[in-house]
Amino acid sequence: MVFTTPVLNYAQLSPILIVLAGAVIGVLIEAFAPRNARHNSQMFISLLSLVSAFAATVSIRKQAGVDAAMNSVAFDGAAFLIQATILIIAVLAVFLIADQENFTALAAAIPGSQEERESLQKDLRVTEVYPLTLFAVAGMLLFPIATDLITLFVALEVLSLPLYLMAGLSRRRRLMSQEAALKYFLLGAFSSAFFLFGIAYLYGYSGTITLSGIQQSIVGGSGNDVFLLLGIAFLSVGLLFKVGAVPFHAWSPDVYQGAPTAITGFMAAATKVAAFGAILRIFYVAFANAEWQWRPALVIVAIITMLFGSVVAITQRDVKRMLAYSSIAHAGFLLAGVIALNKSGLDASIFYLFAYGIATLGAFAIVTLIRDAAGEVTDLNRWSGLGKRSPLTASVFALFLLTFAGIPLTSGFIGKFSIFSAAYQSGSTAILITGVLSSAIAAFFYIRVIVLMFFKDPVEDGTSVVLPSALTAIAIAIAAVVTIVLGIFPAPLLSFIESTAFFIR
Amino acid sequence: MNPYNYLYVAGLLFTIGAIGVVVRRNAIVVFMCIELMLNAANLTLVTFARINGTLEGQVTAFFTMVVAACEVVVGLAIIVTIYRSRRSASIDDASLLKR
Amino acid sequence: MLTIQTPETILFWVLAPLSVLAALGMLLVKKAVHSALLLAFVMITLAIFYIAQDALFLGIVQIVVYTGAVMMLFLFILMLVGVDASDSLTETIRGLRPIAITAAIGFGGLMISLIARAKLGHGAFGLAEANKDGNVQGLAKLLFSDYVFPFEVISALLITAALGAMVLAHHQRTSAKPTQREQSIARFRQGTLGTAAGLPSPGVFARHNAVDVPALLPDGTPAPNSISATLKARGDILETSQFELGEVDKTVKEEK
Amino acid sequence: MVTSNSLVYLIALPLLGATILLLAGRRADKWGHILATLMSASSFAVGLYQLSAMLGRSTEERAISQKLFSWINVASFQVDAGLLLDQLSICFVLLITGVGTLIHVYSISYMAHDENRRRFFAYLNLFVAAMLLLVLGDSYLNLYVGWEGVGLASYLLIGFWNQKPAYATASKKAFVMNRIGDMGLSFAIMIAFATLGTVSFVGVKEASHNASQTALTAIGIMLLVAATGKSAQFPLQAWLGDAMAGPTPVSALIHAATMVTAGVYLIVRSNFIFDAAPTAQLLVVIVGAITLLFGALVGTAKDDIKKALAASTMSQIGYMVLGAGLGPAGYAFAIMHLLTHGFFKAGMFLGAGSVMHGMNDTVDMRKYGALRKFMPITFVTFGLGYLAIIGVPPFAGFYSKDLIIETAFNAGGAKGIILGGAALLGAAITAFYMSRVMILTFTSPQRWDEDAHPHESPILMWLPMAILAIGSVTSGFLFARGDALAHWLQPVFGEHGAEHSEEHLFSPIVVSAMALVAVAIGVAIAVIKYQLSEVAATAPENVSIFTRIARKDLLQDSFNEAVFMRPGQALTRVLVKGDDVVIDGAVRGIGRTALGAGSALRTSQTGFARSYAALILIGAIALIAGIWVVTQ
Amino acid sequence: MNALTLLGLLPLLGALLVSVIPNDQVIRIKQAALATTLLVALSAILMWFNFDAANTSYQFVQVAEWIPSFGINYAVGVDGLSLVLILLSVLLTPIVVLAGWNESEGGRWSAKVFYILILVLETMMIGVFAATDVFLFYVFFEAMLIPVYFLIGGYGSGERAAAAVKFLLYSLFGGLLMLASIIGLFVISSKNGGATFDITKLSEMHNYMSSTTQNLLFLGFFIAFAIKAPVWPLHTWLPDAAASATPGTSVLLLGVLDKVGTFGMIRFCLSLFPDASKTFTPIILVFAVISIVYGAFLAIGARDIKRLIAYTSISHFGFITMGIFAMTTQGHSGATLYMFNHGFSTAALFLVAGWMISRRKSSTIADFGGLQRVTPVMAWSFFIAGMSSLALPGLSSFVSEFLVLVGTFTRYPVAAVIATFGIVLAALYILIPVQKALHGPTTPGNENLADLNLREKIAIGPVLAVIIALGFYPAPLLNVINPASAHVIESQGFSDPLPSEGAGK
Repeated sequence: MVFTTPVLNYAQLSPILIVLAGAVIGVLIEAFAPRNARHNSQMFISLLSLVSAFAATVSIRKQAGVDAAMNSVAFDGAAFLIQATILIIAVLAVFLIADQENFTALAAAIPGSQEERESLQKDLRVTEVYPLTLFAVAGMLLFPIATDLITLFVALEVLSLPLYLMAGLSRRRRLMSQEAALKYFLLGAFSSAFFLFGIAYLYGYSGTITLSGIQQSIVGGSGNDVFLLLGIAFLSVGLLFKVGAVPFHAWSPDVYQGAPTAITGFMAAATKVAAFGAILRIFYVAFANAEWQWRPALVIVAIITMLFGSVVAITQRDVKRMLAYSSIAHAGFLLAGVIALNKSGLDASIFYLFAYGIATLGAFAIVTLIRDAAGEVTDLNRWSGLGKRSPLTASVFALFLLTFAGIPLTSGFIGKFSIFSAAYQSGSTAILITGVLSSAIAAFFYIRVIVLMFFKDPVEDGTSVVLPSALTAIAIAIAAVVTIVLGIFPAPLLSFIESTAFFIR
Repeated sequence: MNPYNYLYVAGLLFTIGAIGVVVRRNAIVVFMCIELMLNAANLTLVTFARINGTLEGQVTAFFTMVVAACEVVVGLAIIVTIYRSRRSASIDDASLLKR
Repeated sequence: MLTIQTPETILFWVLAPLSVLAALGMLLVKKAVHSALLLAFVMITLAIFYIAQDALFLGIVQIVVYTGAVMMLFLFILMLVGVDASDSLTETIRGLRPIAITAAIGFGGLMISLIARAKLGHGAFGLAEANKDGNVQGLAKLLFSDYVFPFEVISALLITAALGAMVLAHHQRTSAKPTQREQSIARFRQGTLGTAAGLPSPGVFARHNAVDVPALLPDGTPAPNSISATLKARGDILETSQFELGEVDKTVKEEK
Repeated sequence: MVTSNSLVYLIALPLLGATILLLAGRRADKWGHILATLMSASSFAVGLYQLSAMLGRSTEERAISQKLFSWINVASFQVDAGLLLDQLSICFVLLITGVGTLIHVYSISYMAHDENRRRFFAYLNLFVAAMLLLVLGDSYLNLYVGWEGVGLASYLLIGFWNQKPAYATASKKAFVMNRIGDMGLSFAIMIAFATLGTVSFVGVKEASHNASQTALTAIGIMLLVAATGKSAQFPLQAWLGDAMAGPTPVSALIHAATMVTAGVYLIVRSNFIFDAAPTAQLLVVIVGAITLLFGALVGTAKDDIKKALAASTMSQIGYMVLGAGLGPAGYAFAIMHLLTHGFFKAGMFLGAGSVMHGMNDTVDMRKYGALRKFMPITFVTFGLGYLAIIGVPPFAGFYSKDLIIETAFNAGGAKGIILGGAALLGAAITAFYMSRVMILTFTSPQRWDEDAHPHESPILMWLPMAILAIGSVTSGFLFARGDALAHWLQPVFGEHGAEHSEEHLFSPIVVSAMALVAVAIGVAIAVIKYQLSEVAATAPENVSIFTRIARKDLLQDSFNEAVFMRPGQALTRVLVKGDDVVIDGAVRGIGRTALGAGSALRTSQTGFARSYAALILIGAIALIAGIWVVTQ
Repeated sequence: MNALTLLGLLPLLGALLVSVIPNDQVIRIKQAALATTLLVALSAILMWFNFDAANTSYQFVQVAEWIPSFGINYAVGVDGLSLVLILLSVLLTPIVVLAGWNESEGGRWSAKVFYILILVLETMMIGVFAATDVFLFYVFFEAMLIPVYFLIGGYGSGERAAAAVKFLLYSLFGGLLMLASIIGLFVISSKNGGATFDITKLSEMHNYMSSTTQNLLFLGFFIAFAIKAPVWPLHTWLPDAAASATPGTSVLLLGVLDKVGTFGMIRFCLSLFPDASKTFTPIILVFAVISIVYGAFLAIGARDIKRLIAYTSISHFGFITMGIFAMTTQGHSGATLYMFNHGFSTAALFLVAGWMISRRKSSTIADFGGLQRVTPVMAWSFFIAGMSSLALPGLSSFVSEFLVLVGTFTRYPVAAVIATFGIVLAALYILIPVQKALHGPTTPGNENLADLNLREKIAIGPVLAVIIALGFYPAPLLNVINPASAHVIESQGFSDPLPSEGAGK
C-alpha cells in the first residue's frame, strides 16, 4: 500500500485557515482572558482575521486550481468573488454583532429568572458569538469552493451549527429566540439528513464523490439516471433549505424573527451567498449535463418561491418576518441565475448576491436601531411615522427597500435586470414573466412600509430611534453607499465579475 | 442476495425517520428520528461502497458519524436550554413564532 | 463480481425486518426512553450490516461511538428532562396525521419503486480489492490523503460543538459564592436569634420526630425548608403548628 | 386672384378693441364703450373702402385675398391663415360692421347703467371680429375658427347676466347645441380633406368638379348639420329661444342679424358642393321648410316679446335656408332675405329693447299695450320693420321673401308645390304672429303693471332704430331692382348663378298676389283676435293642446331632454359608478386577491416545527415523484 | 460638456444649492429653486434656437459607456419630438414653482425637501425625454416615480398617501412589464450582433423576432405607457393622484409625466416593434376612442374639480393615443403638438383650480359659484384654460386636436367620427364647472375671496399667452415636430393616405 503524502496549497486555503485561526484564538480568549477584556479583544481578533482573510483572498485572486486540498476544494474566479463577498458581509456583520445590546447576557440563565436579571445588571456578555461567527464564516468560505461531497457536507455543518446556536442568543424575547434556535436546528438537521442521503445516491450513481467525477459519470454514464436524480433531488432539498426556497422555506420567517437581529442579518446575507455559491458550483460543474432533467423542477421551485415569498410578505406585520419573506422571494430570483446555467447567469448571480447581501445587512442593521424600552420594535405598525421621527434612518431604510424592490438607480435593479436577462437568455420565459409579476407584488409591500414610515403620523408609544453605535453606523453607511454606487455605476464591478467569474472543473 | 436489499432497508429506515420527525412531539425523539435518517443514509453509503468497490462511501459515512456527534451535542444543548426555560421538551409548545 | 453468501442472506433477512420493526416501534412507542432503546437496537443491527458489508471499521465505530456514546448522551438528556416523559400519540395539529400517513406511504413507496427501477450499468464490485490492505488501512489512506482537509475542518465542528454546549449550559457566577463566615455574619445580622444557628435537621427541636415534620428553629418557629424537597413536591408535609413550642423568648440581649 | 394686405384690418380693429378692453379691466370703464364703437365703426369704414375698391375693379377681379401666414402645415394638410373677400363676403362684412356699429351705438345707452358695460362692449367687439373672420376666412378651417369664435361670443353675451342661473344655463345650452353643429363642420372638413385633399374654398371648389357625388353629399350633409346648429334650424333650434337671456342688443346683432345667419352663409358659400349633391340639397330645403313653419308656429304662442321675435328669426332663417337649398336659383334670394332680415329684425329687436327699457325690462307682451302713444319713434321704427317682415310691398321683406316663395314654387313638381305651399303658409302665420306682437305691444289697450312709466328712449337708442328702419324700407327695393344683388353675387355662384328656372309654375305676379292674400288673412285674424277683443294680462291656462304645445316650443326641449339629456345623465351616473366599482374595483380586487392569497398562504406558517418538516417532506416527495414520472 | 447633459444637470445642481440653504430661510430656498428652474428654461430655449429642425437625426448627442457589460450607454440626444417635450417640461417647472409658492407649506416635510424633490424631478424629466438608450430611459422612467411619489404623499391633501401608493404601484407594475420587454430586447440584441440598448440599433431588431415575441414585447412596453398616459381601463390611478396632489405636482404629473407614456409609444412602441404596432393598432384605437368618450363622461359626472381635470386629461390622452396610432403625419404631428398643448392647458386649469381651492378650502365644484364677479381675473384664467381644454379654435389645443382628428380620419374614419363626439362632451365638461363655479349667484362664503395676486398673475400669464399664441401661430412648434413625425411615419413604412377623390379622377 502506497500512501501519498497530501499536498495542500496553503495560499489558496489561507482565507479559510485565517478565519479558523481567528476562531480558535477567540476560543482561547474565552478560556483565558479576563472577562472584561474579552469583548474588545474578541472584536479585534474577529475583524483582524476577517480583514486579513479578505486580503488573502484578494492576493490570490488570480490563482486557480483544483488541487488546493487534494481535490477537495477548487479555487477559481467565482470562488474568489464569493469568498470576498462573504468576507465583506462578515466584516459588516461583526460591526453589528459588536453592538452587544442584541445578545443575551447569559445564555444559560432561564428567561425571566433572577439569574438573568443579575447577569444583565452585571453586564455580562456572550462573547462566544465572535468565535462562533468566525466558525460560521469559515464554513461559508468552504461551502462554495468544496468540490467533493464530503467537504460540502462538512462545510454545510460548519456553517450551520454556529448559526443554530447563535439564533438562540437574543437578549430580549428569549423564549422566541430559543424557539428559533430549536426550529432552525431540528429542521436544519432534518434537511442535512436529506442532503446526506442525496450524497449517498450520488456516490452510488457515480462511484465517486467529487463533482467532476459526477459530471464525468453523467456524460459517460451507463445504466439509468434514477440514482443520479434521487441524489440531485435530495441534495437540492438540503441546499434549497439553506437558501429558503419554497417549500423548504418554512424555517426562515420564524428564525429570522426569533434570532438576534444582528445574527439574522448575518444569516440572511452571508448564508445566502455561501449557499448560492455552492448551488451554482454544484449545478454548473457537476449537474450541468443533466440540465434537461433537473431544470424543469428548479424552474417550478423558483416560480413558486418568487410568488410565495412576495404574496405572503404582503400580509406581514413584523418587519423581520417581512424581510424574511422578502428574502424567500429573492431566493427565487437568485434561482433564476442557477437556471440560466450560462456565463451571464453566473455573473448575474454573483452581482446579485453581493448587492443583495450588503443591502440585507443594512436593512437588518436599521432594524436594530428602532427600539423602545423593551428592546427592538419589529411591529410594523409601530414604525409608522419613522420618517418624521428620524428622517435619515427612514430614508436609508427606504433605500434598502427600494433596492429590494428593484427600483432603478439602486443596486437591486441592476441585479434583477442582469439575472432575469440571463435567465431569459437561456430560454426561461416563464421565469422572466413570473419574476416581473412577483416583483410587482413585492413592490406592494415594500411601498407599504415606506408609506408607513413617511406618510403616517408617529404613534407616541415610546418607540424611538437610538443613535447607532459607531460600528453600526459604519455598517449602515457602507451598505447604503454600496447600494447607491452599484445602482449608478455598476460597470466596474460588473465587468470585474465578468472577467473574473468562472468555474474550474 | 442482491446488495440492493440493503438499499431498500435504508430507504425504509429513512422514511420512518422522516415520518418520525413529522409525527413525534418530543424534541429528543424527533432528534432521534433524524439520527435514524442519518443512519439510513450511512447504510446506503456503505452499501454503495460495496457495490462500487470503492471506500469513499465508507469514508463519507465515517465523516457523517463525526458530524452527527457534533450535531447531537449542539442539538441536545439547545433542547436542554429550551427545556429549562419552558419545562417542556415538546416541540409543539415552541410555537410562538408563526404566521 | 460480487456474490453474496448464504450466511449474509440469512443475517440480512433476520436482522433487516427486525431493524425496520424496531424503527417502526421507535416511531410508535409512547415513552421516549423506549424509543431511544429501540433506536440503539437499530443502530446495532446497522453496525452488523456494516460489518457484513466489509465495513469493519465503521461497524465498530457505529457501536462504540454511535450506540455507545451518542445514544448514551441521548439517554442522559432524557433522564435530565424527565425519564418518564411520554408523548401522547394523538395528533394535535389538524390534518397532519393523514398527511404523515400519506407521506409515509408515498415516500416509502416511491423510494422502493425507484430503487427497484434503478440500474447502475454495472454489478456490485465488492470491496475485496479496496480492502486488500485492510479496511482500516484503506480508510486511513483516503482519510489522511484525499480527504485530509475536510478531516481537519471537522475539528472546527468539534470546537463549535463544545463551545456551543458551553455557551448554552455554562452558568457564570454573577457574584462570588458567599463564604461560611459571610453566611454566618449574615444570619446574625438578621435581627433575630431564631435563624442565627445553622438550620437544624428535620424533627430537631420538634415535638415529633419524623422526616416529614419541619424542624423548629431556636425561637420556636418552624423551618419548612428543613424538609426534603422530594417530600415537599409530593405534598407529604405535616402541619407544624401542633408541634410548635408555646412560649419562647424572642428578644435578643446584647452580651456585654 | 388679386391679393391685398389690408383685409386683416377688418378683423384686427375690433379684435384689438376687445383685447384692450378685456386686458385693461376696470381702468377702461370710462372710455371702453367709445373705443369699441369706434373700432366697429372703423371696421365698417374699411369695409366701405373695400367695397368701393371692389366696385372699381372688373367683375373677374373683384375677389381679393390675403395670406397672413401659414397656419397649420403638416405634410399634405396645408392651411394658411388666409382671408378672402369677394362679392358674397363684402355683403356680410358690411352687414356685420354696419348693423354692428349701430348696435354698438344703441348699447352705449342701453347698457349705460350696467356696471359691466365695458365687458359687454369687449364681447361685442370680439363677436364682430369673430364674425368677420367667419365670413372672410378663405378655407373651411379658417371659417371654423370664426364659427366657434362667434359661438364663444354668443355664449359670453347670452350669459352676460350669468348671475341668474337660468341665463347661465341658457348660455351653456347655446354653446353645447352649437357644438353639435360644429361637429358637423368638423366632419365636413375631415371628409373634405380625406377625399379632396384640401380644405380651402378654392381648392374644394376645384376638386369638387372631379369628386364623386357620395363624397360631396357627405360633405354637404355635414355642412347642413353645421348650419342647423349655428342657424337654429330644425332639429338643433332649441337654443335660440333661451338665448334671449342675453341683453337685447345682443339678440338684435347676434341672434337676429348676423351670427344665426352664418349657416346660410355656409350653405351659400359651399354652393359648389350642394350644386353637385342633390340629396344634400334636398335635405337643406326640407330643413328650411320645416324650420320656417316650426318657428312660425312657436311664434304664435309666445308672450315674451323677445322669444316671439326669436321664433320669427328661426322662421325667417328657415326661409333663407329654403332659398339656399333651392340651388343656383335661390342663393341670391337667400342672401337678399338675409340682408333685409338683418335690417328689419335688428330694428325690431332694438325696438323691443326700447320697449323693455321703457317698461322696467318687462318682456311679457300681455303687460304691454297702447305704447304707441308713449313711444312714438319706437312704434314707427318697429312698425316699419313689421311691415317689412310680413312682406307688405314695397318694404324690404316683400321683395326678398316673395322671391323665395316664388323660387320654391318653381322648384318643380310636387316638391315645388309642397315647398311653395309651406313658404306661403309660413308667410300667413308670420303675418299673424307679427301682427299679434304689434297689436299687443302698441295698439291694444294698456295692461301695464302699476309701476310702469313708459317713455321714449334716448337718441342714442332711437337713432340706430331709425337707420335700420330706413334699411327695412328701402333695402328690398334696392337689392331686387334689376336683380342687382343677384348680378353682383353671380361670380361667386359660377356661370349658372343667376339664371332663372325656365319653367314657371306660377307667374311672379300670381305668387305675389297669393302671398299678399296670405298675409292679409294672417293680419286679419290677428286683428280680430287681439285688437278687437279683450286680451288677458296673464296668459290663459285653459287653452287648446296645440297652444300649449306651441308654448312649449313644440316640445323640442322635452324631446331633447327625454332622448338625449336624461339618458346622457343616466349614462354618466352609470359610468361614474362603474369606474369606481368595476374598473377600480377590479384593480382593488386584484389587490385584495393578493392580500387574500397572502393571508391564506400565511396559515401554512403554523408555528409548529413538525408541520414545517412535513412541508419539506412533501417537497421532497414531490421531487422524487417527479423523478418517478420522468424515469418511467 | 454636452449641452443636453448640462441641461439635465442644472436642476440637480440647483437641488444641491437648495439643500445647503438652512431650513428656516424658506424664501431663499424658494428663490433659489425659482432661479434654477428659470435658468434651465432659458437654457432650453437657447437650445431650441440651436436646433436644426430639418435634420431628423438626434442632435446634441452624447454617448458614453455606462455599463459596458450589457452594452448600456449613457446616450442622450433630442429630435423634434423630445425637444418639444423637454421644452414643455422646463417651461412648466418654473411656472409651477412660482404658482405654487406656498404649496410646500402644510406638507409633511419642509419646503426644502419639496423644492429638492421638484428639482430632482426636473432632471429626471429632461433625462427621460433625452435618453436615446432604452435602458437609460427605463432608469429615468422608473426613478422619476420616486420624487413624484413623495410629492404626492408628502405635500398633497386628502387621501394623499393612498393616492401616492396607487400611483406608484400602477406605474411600477407597468414599469416592470416594460422591464421584461427590455430584457427580451436585450437578449435578442445580444444574440444578433451584440448587446445594445441603442434605440436606433434596437429598431433593427424586429427583423430577428418572431411575431409572437414581437407582440409580447410590444405589449410590455405598451401597457407601461398606457398606464402612464392613462388609457382606459388603466386610468383609475390618475384621478386619485391628481385629486390628492398639490396643484403644482398635478401639473407636472399630468402635464409632463404622463406625456412620457405617449412619448414612449412613439419613440419605443412604434419604432421598435413596427409589425406588432400594426397588429395592435385596431385594438389600441378602440381603447383610445373609449378613453376619449369615457373620460369625457366621467369628467361630466365629476364633483371634485381636480378629479374633473384628471378625467378630461384621460379624454385628451385618448386623442393623443389615437393620433399616434393613426399612422399619419397629421395624426403624429397633432399628437405631439397635443402633448405640448395639453401640458399648458392642463397646467392652467390645475393652477387656477389650485388657487380656487386654496382660497375656498374646498375642491367641490358646488362650493364655488359666482367667482366671475368676485375674482374676475381668476375666473377668466380658468375660463380661457377651459376653452383651451375644449379645443376652442384659436386656442392651441384646437390645432392639435383637429390635426389628430383629421389625421385619423384619413385612415380610420370610424374612430375619428366617434372621437369627434368627444368635442360635444368636452363642451359639457368644461361649461358645467364654468357655470357652477364661475357663473350663477355668488355662493355664500365666497364673497370675500381674493383675486389673483401679482405673483399668481405672473405665473399664469405666460401659460395663457402660450395657449393663445400657439392657437394662432403653431408654426414654431410644428416646424420642429413635422420632420420628426414624417420620419417616424416613413420609417414605419407608412405614407399618408392620398385624397380618395380629386385630381386623379
